[in-house]
Amino acid sequence: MSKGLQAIGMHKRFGGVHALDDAAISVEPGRVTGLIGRNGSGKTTLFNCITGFIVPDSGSVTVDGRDITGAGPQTIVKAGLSRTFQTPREDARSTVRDAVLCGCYVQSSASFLGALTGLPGARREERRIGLRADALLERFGLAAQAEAPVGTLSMGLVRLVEVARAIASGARYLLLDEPAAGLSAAEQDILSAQIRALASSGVGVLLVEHNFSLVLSMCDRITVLEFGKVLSEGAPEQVARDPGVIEAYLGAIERGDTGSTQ
Amino acid sequence: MKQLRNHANSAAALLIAVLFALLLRDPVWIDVAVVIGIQALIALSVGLSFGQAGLLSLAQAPFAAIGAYATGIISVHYGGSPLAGLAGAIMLPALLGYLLARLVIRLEPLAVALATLSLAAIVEVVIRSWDSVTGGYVGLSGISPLAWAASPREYFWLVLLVIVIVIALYENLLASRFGRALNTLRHDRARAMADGVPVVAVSSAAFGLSAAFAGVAGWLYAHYVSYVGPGDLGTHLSISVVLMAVIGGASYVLGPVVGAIVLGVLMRMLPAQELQGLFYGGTLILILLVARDGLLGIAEPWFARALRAIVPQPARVAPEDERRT
Amino acid sequence: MTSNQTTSVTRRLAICACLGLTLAWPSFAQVAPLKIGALLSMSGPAAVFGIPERDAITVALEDLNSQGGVNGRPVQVIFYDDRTDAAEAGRGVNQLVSRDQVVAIIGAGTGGNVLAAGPIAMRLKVPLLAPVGTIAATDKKNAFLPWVFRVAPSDAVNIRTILTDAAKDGNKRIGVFYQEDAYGKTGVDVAEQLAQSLGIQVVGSAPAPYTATDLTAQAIKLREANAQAIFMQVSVASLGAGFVKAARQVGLNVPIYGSSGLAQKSFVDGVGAGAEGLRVLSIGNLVYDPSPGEKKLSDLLRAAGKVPQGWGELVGTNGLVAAIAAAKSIKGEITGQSMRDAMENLCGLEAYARGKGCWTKDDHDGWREDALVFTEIANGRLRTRK
Amino acid sequence: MLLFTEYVIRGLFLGAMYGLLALPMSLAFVTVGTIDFAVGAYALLAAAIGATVGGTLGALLGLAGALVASLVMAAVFVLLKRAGHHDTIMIALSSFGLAVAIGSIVLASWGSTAFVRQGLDAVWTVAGIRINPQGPINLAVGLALLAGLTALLFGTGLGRMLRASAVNAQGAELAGIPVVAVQALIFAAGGLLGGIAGLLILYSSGLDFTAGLSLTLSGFAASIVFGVSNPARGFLGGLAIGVAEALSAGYGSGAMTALIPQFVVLLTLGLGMLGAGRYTGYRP
Repeated sequence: MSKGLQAIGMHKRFGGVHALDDAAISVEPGRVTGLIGRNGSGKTTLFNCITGFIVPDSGSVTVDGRDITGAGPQTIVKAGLSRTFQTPREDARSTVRDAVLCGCYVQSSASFLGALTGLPGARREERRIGLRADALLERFGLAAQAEAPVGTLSMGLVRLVEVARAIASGARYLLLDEPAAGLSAAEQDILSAQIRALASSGVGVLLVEHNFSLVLSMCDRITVLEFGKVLSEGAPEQVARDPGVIEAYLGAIERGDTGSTQ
Repeated sequence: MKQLRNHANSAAALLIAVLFALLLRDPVWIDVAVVIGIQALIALSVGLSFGQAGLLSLAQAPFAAIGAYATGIISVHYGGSPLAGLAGAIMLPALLGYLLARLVIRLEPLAVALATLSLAAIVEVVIRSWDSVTGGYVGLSGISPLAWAASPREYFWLVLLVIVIVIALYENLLASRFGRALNTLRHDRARAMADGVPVVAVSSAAFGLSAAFAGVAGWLYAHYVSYVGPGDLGTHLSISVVLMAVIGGASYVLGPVVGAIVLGVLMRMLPAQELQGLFYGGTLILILLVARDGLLGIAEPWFARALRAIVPQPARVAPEDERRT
Repeated sequence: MTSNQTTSVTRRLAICACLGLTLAWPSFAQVAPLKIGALLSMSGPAAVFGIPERDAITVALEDLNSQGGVNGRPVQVIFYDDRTDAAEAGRGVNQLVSRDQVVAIIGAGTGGNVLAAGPIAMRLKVPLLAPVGTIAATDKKNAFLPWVFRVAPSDAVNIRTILTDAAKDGNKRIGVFYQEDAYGKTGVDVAEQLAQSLGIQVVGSAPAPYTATDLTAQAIKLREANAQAIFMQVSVASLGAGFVKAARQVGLNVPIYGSSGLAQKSFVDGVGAGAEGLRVLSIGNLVYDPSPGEKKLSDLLRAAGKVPQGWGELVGTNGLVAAIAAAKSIKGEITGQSMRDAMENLCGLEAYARGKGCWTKDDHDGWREDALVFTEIANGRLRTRK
Repeated sequence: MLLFTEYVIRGLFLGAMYGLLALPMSLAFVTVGTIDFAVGAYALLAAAIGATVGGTLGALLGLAGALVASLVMAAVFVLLKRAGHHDTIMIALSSFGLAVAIGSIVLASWGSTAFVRQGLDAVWTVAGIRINPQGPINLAVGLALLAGLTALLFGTGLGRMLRASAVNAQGAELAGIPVVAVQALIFAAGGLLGGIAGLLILYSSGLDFTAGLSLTLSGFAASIVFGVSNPARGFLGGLAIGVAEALSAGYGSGAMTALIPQFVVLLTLGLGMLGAGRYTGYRP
């Protein structure tokens, strides 16, 4: 039970709104877990509570048995949890390689004064994370674009850069916030292949998605949120058959409320 | 090769400095150059805090004043050596800058600017009212000159040396994880947090460092002028150095230095007295209209081309699609 | 190619012509003008004084040159703007001496600037004629003291004169309103030092920055301190005028004394009708009731299209007249060193302003009480009190 | 207690001045997202002209002068936008250039003498406190302008356009709002508001050629201390700083007088955490 990322009994109120009401989710290493739900169902809030961008009112988050509830993002990243953003927040002018290097922040132990004075130790660290970034670029097929500004890349490649940047921290758990939003079908295929490859290398992936078919095709397990509560949880085919889910979620799709990007 | 690229700015600065130093003969221009050099150092501190970390500070001149007073007090009251003064001139502003940053860094940028402005006013009041230590309104006179840089020409060499060292440190920092973190958090703090950057600590450290740069400039000022008064390194200079950094190109390492030289020389060339401000303000608007990323922003493409022509590029494996054609 | 040749031919011709002129009138070289520097705050906050100083020096120079300059040798004044900035003042001394070769400098524009310029003047061996009241400018502690000569009454003299007058009228409880700078702070400090010996008491003091837009709080504070008279150590006209108005508004109806910094036309204009009887100590009374010397300067200024302001003009020309007098007294070569030496022996010097300048080896405060007059505001003018 | 009340009332009158200066600054911030550093210079120019000509005509000419100056700023703004500047700091810096230029023009044309005009001589005594009507007039003008501005911003179509362009310039452009023109209008309004403040200061206490920058900084501080989100907060900030200054001038001594308002600003910023959420992600 100690392996894995678990969030249990999560509560969060914004003013009078109960955004999370005893929500829970668990992510296992080497598996892709999907988190779905309608707009306002609380999935982004849960995501932000886990990654430390919001402090939950109550509940507990553990990574491989370590309690990280209420910790700041930097502690959580160090604990092995990395996230991406729904809308990419990359600096258009920075190069792809620099963006991935930025993700290596917690991988380096160079001190501020060491970096400032250019001590040999700091330079060694710098060389080491340089190699790490290059290896990641190679792995994600971004080596050719290493020196290109992020702003010149297609949306699909920007998503890949984001994933590479997130994993550069040495994360064992990767939390992706609607990574397929705005991608063409071909780009989605490349991305899901990379995510699957990551999972098979032992990384636990949490996918927040609107796109139900993508989640069904990619995920090993799925959690459905509704009004801040867990509506259903299980294997994709099991969830897809759940009458509550069909009523609340798939019904909504039939009504045209897909909201795949927003 | 890599090392040279990393330190291209300090190498260029060194080159320009040596050229300047060899060309300058007129004692008046040497004196002008010393003061421009000191202002360039403060402008560099703006480059670090504003250009890299996106924190607009209007307290850089007061940080320099703290540096100047630290060494002045050690020199005048205790007869201490300028080196002891240098330690004080670095530590005090750094500490104050760091603490202020810890307090206000969470605010939005304009509020940070206002907080620095308040700090500047507080520093000025303390300097004015602490008669027994700072000499109050009258100021501190009789600060000992540096024995090893007695003539203006020697002092000019010293200022150049300090600038080159500061630029080298600045580059070291930029090429490290902290430099990248600063650039990220200037662009988007949430992005930096997601990288695991302790945003408050890193920006505060950078702010403290930038204050220390300004403090060193103040140290140079105090030992050069041998007098420091409460009105000397004030808000006007704080604004001037921001202008210098922006005009030269705040995000470029050498931008603030270029801006300091351009504005400094401009101030000498413009007709003096009443209408000076008109020319100064007009020129400023003109430069802003013409040069978006500062003067270096204009020069960059041109410079990159020249550099490619001179320095052979490191062998690069052409990506597949290029090879095919 | 051709144009190059033309240039060089022209240049040669010009050189020949110059040589010819020099040979034809050998005296030409000898009457090269005597150069004096004027390092004034012509921009920045102290421009209030620097610009009248510059204007007066310019018109007085013409006048003095027409009277034969220094024993027939014309005097040239080279202006340098110190921008009310200490580093700039130091640089100004440097430039005036090493590039323009001046033998004396009128300046710098403020007390702080004198302190910054002093060491450089000492190193370059050129005397400063300081048109400032700041006490510290001629402090015995200053290593550069031998090179600084004050051409205005010092603040200590001003303040003592005012407080003595107040005490004479039986006002024992004095409130001080002062501006936040060296000039203002000196007012409180000196008043407190002198209080005992004059039998008065400083019951309250209220400072304000130059740019204060409302001074009623300061006036209330001094009213609550039960001051019997107010002494304003202020040189910023709008600040002085603002305080007087505020005092009348909050019911602080006691005699008000203004320091010599306020003897300016813009203060008198600004303070308006509520200020009848307000007493202002003044260096001369250039604007409203000039002495014969002041009248002459005032006429010169008006002829040049300038409106006399009343403070800077007098101290500025004191400096010019003193420099010329020192140069006249030198027998041999005129250098910064010989100028300095000559100044220490100048006494009984009369300029356009009232009072006689006198320096000795031990005392570099040239002008004293006899340069000052007490004035009262009456009908929007400063009336000299008899 | 009466004394305390008296100081507070004085502080409110003084604060009205800062609040007046804060109005154009927060207007520019709310709608363009930048700071117009030349506001103090508009005030100075209006006061200089008003003092020279005098009377109603002087006031009108002063306002016209300030308006011309702010039209220059509007033109510079349009040119900057055309040149592709979107960084608001650049716009702020060019307005600083204009402020320096205006200060210099005033110094060259009017010299270094102070501008002071005799206002109203009457004194009202209200509950033992003597008040010159100029103070209440300043406060009333400030409140009236504030009410007008608020009505304009939140009650009219133009106001909606203004706010929309500030929140999302691209979106507003797509919705057919001439964003740049609308924002240029804001800079011009800054001249009018700054000019009114300058004229009131001329009749209250007077000012000289150095005043431009310090007036701007006062307005800047006032507009930001409670958050720059709308003009009402800016005006309130001005009142707060005015009261803090009056109380510290009355009860403090020497250095304390100058320090207290600064500490008030720092504390408000440090504790108030205004706009904190926006820049620390969503983390409180």
